[in-house]
Amino acid sequence: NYDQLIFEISKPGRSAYRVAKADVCDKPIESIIPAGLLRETSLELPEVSEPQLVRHYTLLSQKNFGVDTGFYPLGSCTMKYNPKLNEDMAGFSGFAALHPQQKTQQTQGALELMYDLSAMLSEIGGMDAFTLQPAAGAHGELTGLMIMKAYHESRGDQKRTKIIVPDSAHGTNPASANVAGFDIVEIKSTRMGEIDLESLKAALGDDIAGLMLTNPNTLGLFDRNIVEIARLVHEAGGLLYYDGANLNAILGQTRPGDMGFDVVHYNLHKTFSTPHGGGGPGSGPVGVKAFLEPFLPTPVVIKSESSYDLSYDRPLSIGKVKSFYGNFGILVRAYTFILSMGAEGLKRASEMAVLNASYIQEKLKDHYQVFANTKCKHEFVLAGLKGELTQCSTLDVAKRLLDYGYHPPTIYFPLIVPNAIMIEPTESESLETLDDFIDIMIKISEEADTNPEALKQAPTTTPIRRVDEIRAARTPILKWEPTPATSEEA
Amino acid sequence: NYDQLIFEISKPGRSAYRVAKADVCDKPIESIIPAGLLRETSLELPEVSEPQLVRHYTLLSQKNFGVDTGFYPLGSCTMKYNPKLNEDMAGFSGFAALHPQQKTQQTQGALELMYDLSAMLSEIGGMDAFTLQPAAGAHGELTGLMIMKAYHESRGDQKRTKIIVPDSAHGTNPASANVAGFDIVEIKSTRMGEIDLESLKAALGDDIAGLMLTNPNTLGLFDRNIVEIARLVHEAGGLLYYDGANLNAILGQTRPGDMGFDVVHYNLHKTFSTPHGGGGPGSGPVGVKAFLEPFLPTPVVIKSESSYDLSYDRPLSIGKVKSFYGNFGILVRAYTFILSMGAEGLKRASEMAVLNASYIQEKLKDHYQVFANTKCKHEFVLAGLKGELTQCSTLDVAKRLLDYGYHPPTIYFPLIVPNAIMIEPTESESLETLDDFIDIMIKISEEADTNPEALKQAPTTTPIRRVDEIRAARTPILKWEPTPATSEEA
Amino acid sequence: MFPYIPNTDEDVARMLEALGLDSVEALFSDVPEAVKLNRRLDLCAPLSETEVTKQIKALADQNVSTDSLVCFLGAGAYDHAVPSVIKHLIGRSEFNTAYTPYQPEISQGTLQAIFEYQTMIANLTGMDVANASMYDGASATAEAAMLAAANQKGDTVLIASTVHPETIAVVETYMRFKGIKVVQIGAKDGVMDRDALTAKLNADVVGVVVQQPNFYGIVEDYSGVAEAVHEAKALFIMNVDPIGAALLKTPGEYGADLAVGEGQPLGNGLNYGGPYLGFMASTKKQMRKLPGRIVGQTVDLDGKRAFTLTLQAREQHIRREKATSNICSNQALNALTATIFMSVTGREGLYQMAAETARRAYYGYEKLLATGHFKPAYAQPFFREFALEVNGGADVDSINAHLFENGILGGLNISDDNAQRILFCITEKRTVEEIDRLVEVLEAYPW
Amino acid sequence: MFPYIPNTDEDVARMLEALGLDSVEALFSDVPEAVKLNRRLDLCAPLSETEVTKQIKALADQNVSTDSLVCFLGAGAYDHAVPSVIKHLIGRSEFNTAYTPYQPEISQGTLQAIFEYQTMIANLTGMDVANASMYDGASATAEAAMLAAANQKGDTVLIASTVHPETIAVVETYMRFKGIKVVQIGAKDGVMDRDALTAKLNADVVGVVVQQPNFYGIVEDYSGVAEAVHEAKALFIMNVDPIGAALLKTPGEYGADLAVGEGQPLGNGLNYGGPYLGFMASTKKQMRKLPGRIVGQTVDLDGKRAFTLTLQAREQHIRREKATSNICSNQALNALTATIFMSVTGREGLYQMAAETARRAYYGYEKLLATGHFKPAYAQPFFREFALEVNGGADVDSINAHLFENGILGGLNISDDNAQRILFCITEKRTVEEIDRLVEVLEAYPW
Repeated sequence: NYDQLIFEISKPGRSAYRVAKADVCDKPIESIIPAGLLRETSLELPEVSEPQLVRHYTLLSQKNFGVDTGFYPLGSCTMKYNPKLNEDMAGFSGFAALHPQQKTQQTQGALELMYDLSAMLSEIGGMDAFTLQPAAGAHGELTGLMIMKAYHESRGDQKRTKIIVPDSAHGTNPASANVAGFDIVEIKSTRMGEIDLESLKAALGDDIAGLMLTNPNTLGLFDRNIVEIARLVHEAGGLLYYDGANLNAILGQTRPGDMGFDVVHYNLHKTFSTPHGGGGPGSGPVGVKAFLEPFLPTPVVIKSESSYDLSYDRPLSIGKVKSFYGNFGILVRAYTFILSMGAEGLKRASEMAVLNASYIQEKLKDHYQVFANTKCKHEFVLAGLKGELTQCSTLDVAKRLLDYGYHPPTIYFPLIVPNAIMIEPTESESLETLDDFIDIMIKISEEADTNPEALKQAPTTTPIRRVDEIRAARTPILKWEPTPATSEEA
Repeated sequence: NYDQLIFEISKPGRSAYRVAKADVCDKPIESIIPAGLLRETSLELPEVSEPQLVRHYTLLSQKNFGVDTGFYPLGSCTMKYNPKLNEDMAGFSGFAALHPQQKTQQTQGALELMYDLSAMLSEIGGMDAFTLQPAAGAHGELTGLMIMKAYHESRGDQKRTKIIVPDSAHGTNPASANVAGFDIVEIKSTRMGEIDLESLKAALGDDIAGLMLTNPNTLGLFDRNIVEIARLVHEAGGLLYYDGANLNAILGQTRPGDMGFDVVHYNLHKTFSTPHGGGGPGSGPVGVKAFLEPFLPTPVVIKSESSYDLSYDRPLSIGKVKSFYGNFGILVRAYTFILSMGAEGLKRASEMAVLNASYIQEKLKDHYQVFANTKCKHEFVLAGLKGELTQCSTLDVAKRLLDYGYHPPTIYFPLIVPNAIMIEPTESESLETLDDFIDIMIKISEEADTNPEALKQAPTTTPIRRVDEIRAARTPILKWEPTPATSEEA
Repeated sequence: MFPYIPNTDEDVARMLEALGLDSVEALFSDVPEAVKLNRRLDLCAPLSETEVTKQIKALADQNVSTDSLVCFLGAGAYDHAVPSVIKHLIGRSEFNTAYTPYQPEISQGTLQAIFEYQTMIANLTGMDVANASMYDGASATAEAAMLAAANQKGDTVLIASTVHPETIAVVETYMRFKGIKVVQIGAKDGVMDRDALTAKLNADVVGVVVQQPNFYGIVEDYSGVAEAVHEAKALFIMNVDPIGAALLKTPGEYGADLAVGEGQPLGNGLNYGGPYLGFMASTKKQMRKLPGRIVGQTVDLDGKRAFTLTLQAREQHIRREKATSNICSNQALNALTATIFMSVTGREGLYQMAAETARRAYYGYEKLLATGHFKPAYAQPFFREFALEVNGGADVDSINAHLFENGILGGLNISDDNAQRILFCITEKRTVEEIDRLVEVLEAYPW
Repeated sequence: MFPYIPNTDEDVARMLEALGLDSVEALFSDVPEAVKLNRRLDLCAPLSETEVTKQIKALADQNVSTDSLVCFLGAGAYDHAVPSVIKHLIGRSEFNTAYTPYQPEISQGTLQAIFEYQTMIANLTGMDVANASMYDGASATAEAAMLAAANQKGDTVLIASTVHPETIAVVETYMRFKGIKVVQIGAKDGVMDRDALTAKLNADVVGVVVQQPNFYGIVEDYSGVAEAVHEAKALFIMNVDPIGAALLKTPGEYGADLAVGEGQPLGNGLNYGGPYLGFMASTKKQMRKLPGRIVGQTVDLDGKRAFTLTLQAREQHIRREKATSNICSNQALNALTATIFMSVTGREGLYQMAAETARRAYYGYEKLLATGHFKPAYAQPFFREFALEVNGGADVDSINAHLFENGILGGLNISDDNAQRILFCITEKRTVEEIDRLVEVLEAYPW
């Protein structure tokens, strides 16, 4: 079990890299850049050879769990399979070596891809236009909320300073609204995680800029009142924002645009299969109805008869939320996925994602606490272990799953469900895997009664055991420092 | 610990691949190819989806040990680091997508690379010409021996039907000589693994086609009588064949050609850093002195003033030993390595390979049986555990190393050393790794006395424990068969 | 069948049976009829790999990338060497198919790599701590300004006009919606006008943003700025180039409170603008105000060293609307790329890369001036980029078109009504032959 | 410092000290002065990655590969689809930086994959068992002939003249040095002349080698051959194409003793001729005579299923000069590639690939004939390749040059003094548009 930091295998004089020195301009650096502008402190970076380095990061990687190594039913994160073809397409040098400041005459293929992808995303969501600039879901939320704010302001409607967010929402929703300069009005959900219509009515008014909603919601349930909700919000002069984190449930079945949403974001790294990369890069395109198009970030890809171009001349635009055009490499991957799946494949993906979740829910509902016993979509939420007096927690269940080789579900979210266990299998998993996971989940629920220590001590088969989180936060060690002993040696 | 075969995760109707059907020619296959020529038995291949497949082979890979995951001191195999740059260069589509039947006007870059590589290999070995066609070391041996035979035959010297091979030689040497149609004369080595000159003299005669030699020999010792040996063999009308398996010891220090060898093969996958691939592909170029050049396999890359070409018009050639031009992709990797290292780097590589081996030998010589206590080159051989009465074997030492995270050395070879442990660290390893390995080797030698069961039960930390080799050979199961139960289910 | 979906028809039938449903459609019976799509999405039919590859390769081939041009273009994205090991290591699927390391027991790979990243970024910038990455350099700068606005008194952010225009634009967007004013500090001879800074620094200012080297490639002297900014109770925010940081006086040495920057040059490909990564480092004092993920060292139950996400009380999933930022997914794989890059180059390699970049840029600069067709736009020291003014007023677009025809990607056109100017970029990847050829081709332009 | 060598000067000093030596040179004091090189090797100085990449890319770019041409060339190497997952999986360094799996405890990955490979090859060819791979199809054929020569009485191998010329050449080389005669069996209308076979089959014959589809792409009918060969106490050796094997009557069905072939089409790139892999499968009877590595299933100490190299008594490192073959390293990574390929396509995918290949080849064949410029060289069923004779005698090299100018890689020139003939190859990768364009460009040739 490898346990060294790259700094700890460093030794002065080693190097994994050779920089060719040109035999021109032998001037000392000080004659090019005045000495007073140069770095004085030493540069503490590791000194290792390439074989050491490759072994180090290879062994580090082996301490990680990924979709390619096992089932990863992390609710709300859509850990579906990441097709290798996506990587190959993004790796074409025509994309990977393209400089963002090149003239558009030299980047027609990239622009066409972005234009086409926008159109596809519009069709999938029932929207009219897309920006591909946001780098992640939360970034998309922020962009969408800015668009909503800019829209109201453009109409002289300055008093709409609040956004309604249900208490079941993803944490990014209220945070994004805050960053976009809104105040947040939190409304209660029903027991099923649906919007409480009375609470909504009470909250609506001429200070409301809009409502943020995830549908299916964070309990995995489709909010059947969506048409009424849209009507109420629109009547009150507000806009509807669709958090696309759960889009994988509805591809080809229903569309946010048709439900009445004015602004949506997608997570390409969830629904459209781009790899999560250990936490990013993602991509969070934002789609809008036609009346909001003037507010999209600049530039916008436009098509003329014979070519594509980038339009910066958009007086109502919110401006830029990121350099250049977005996480382009991720866009190529998502585009590849859509071509590979086609209309039929996307629909099938949602069907199988929902079927897989429904199947697990059905098989586990007698073994765990059920919060809302109803039809689920692509994910569902259990309310922890049965038996009020159990010594074990949802956290223990999660940790015990590690011993059985599974990544745990999302836990303690949504907040409205006590001891929540949020399971999202995606369409990528086989029935055999689902059945095995179900068996293990049932086994763990039994262990909780018969052998609670097995849960409380779990995991024991992983590279490390449970960590001391409190110590980490109380006395933060956020970077490696050479120990005095090491210093002396060096 | 994953333990399924790809066939066992197969289910009818699954597929990881889509073949596009053209909407022309809807004819049934029987109308294109008569039914009598078509396959009748069903094609038993797995049926899996891509996510399952990727997870399967990813998890399988994790049951393997490679140079990138740890120290691999497998004597005689030169398990040095395989630079990633080599892979990138071989991956250029100008090489990877080049068809071997293309006209040479379309393949000038590939031909230039082969021409240059041959010249570099000649310079490194002190030879005059190279063929890059052989696919591996043993294939190179075979090719070289055929060249020797063809040479003698071309001179009407039909009676030279024997090859002298020392008893310390790699097993491929006598085997290759046999396949090339020679009889083998085995001669004894001295205690140091060197050629016994008297035995050699006794064996030499007008029936001897040549001598095969590895220098440094399989004990890792440089045969100091090499000049005399060469003189004796040549005087007797024989040729000298150099087995390049141990070339990594002498780069830039001495050259087979200068020692008097007439034919050599190199293992590009050893000395020149191309990955071993779990057992191949390798590459075994063969170099010859000028008088043997006419016998090289066809085609030969030739250079005219303005271009490169392939010459097939070589009446004395032995013919072809492989389709086309060799393992071209491996040649690109070796070429990359030579450019990256340069003359200085290759010399340094040998120096460090020898220094590393010498250092380990020095540190272990008091803890294990020493066979020939003398200066070693890039590898050395121990003669098993000390203590004549030890309950543990060399095999036990090797297996115990697995528990400590090391790939064992080559064991029980060379045959002339009892309980041989043949250690080759290569230049890729850090002093820290060597020191740790030395500590573990010493610890194991102590455990052999204090806790022999630890060795005899080893390994216990690996995905499987020791296997029943006898059962494997007695009742061979060489392919997967569906169990009756599985059949019924299907 | 779809290659990415394992369920067979038989599997589906079995699962539906377990659910007591008779069709897949029944799974969606809770979707109100009014919003059901009830038609096929108007997208292509499923394509085979061969078809997808042909179609997308055709698009890629329509671009003329730096793979087939000799690149002298920078201005926010830089053609430095990308060591070969990077692709091989970040391609390991244990890294790239994992998500945010919520479960430390099975995520030590990602967590330790981030910890190494944080250390390297802190050391590179001369700051105390760093976070686990931001979306890109521009949004990292905006987040730094947001941090200043949230914690310092006032409603104004000052930003030097010598900062990259894209960065200014992003800062302006973020500030606009948060109700913070953005005021630019003008420039004199290509560098921030110190008098303008002094004039604008007042109690309303929460932060001052500068860039090093600046948009024109100039290495500015920021001595004394931190003191002035701190006197105004504002934060000094430096956006720095990470390759330049190996060579140039660091944010830490200048007394900055926050160091941010675009991490692309640290081994990330050009990728037509992304994915890149933003980095952010700070003094210890600002540590608990940093946005985004942070990894800390701790121990596990057995006392073994371990790494984990920490200080999460700052983050959106705990604090919701009270979070200091809304960032959730960041650019983890790009941060891993940067980590591996800095491990490959190491101390000496990164310094050499920076120094060689400066030397080659200087070589090109002198050669270009020697043609007589250019004069320096500014008389200032530079690192990798330099702005030249075209003598005689030839059109930069036309010059660049001429270069393009000769396989050269020219510099950015930064002309205005007064002069034709071009911003050339030369990294350590440009050989002397390539630089000489640039000059030669320029000589051949019909001046 | 060299990036691939970790020893620092200080390390070297410490190690030399431990050895009691005062210089690195002293390590080589046992090399006689007479053979010391004593000069620098005349090779380049060490180059940086950037330099190496530029230099080698320049060579790669001098080639015009099938990446930029539409390929209708086959004749021993085939442009079938290579599924994208292959590169990603064989790139995993636990696979590609391992060597021969001598230590089964830490090599189950390679061993199990080979076991899967053996199973797939046996199933594909309809044989009982397969080995772990040979160098390529040609040398595998030669090894099969060697096996026959070693175990059957006689001194002659018969080989059909419709076998690939490269394969015949390799077989001839191997046989020549072993003192075995190679006699070709002539052809009639593109297929093996049965009368010639009958005439040449006698007691001296140890084996008969044929190919399916043959060099001209023709699917030959080998019914009854096995019986005749066995009557002569010789072995029937079939060299078969592995894609074709999914569709065509198998060696097993024809009663062959040994099935060999070139595995390149199973997911291996063209690579200018290598690395590819040879496969070899046999009846149970020949099992213990097979050359090369073989993996078998067994159990470990705990009774757990495990895989290991087995039947090693046949091999050179045990048997030395008595071994049945000298093969040691084989083409393991290419065999892994083939294994993954067959797992990706699976039963149905491989059949569809073969069937679609045949359909598209047939489509192209008919279209080409319809131009009026060609006639069939042979009236025989074919699978993927077909030989056409040029009407009016236009020169095939000149036709191919015309195609090349239009971005098309034409078929192999197999003309002789009697006729101009071209061997076209069409795989499932060729689209209808590409085939139509081939025809269109050919129409434009100045006939």
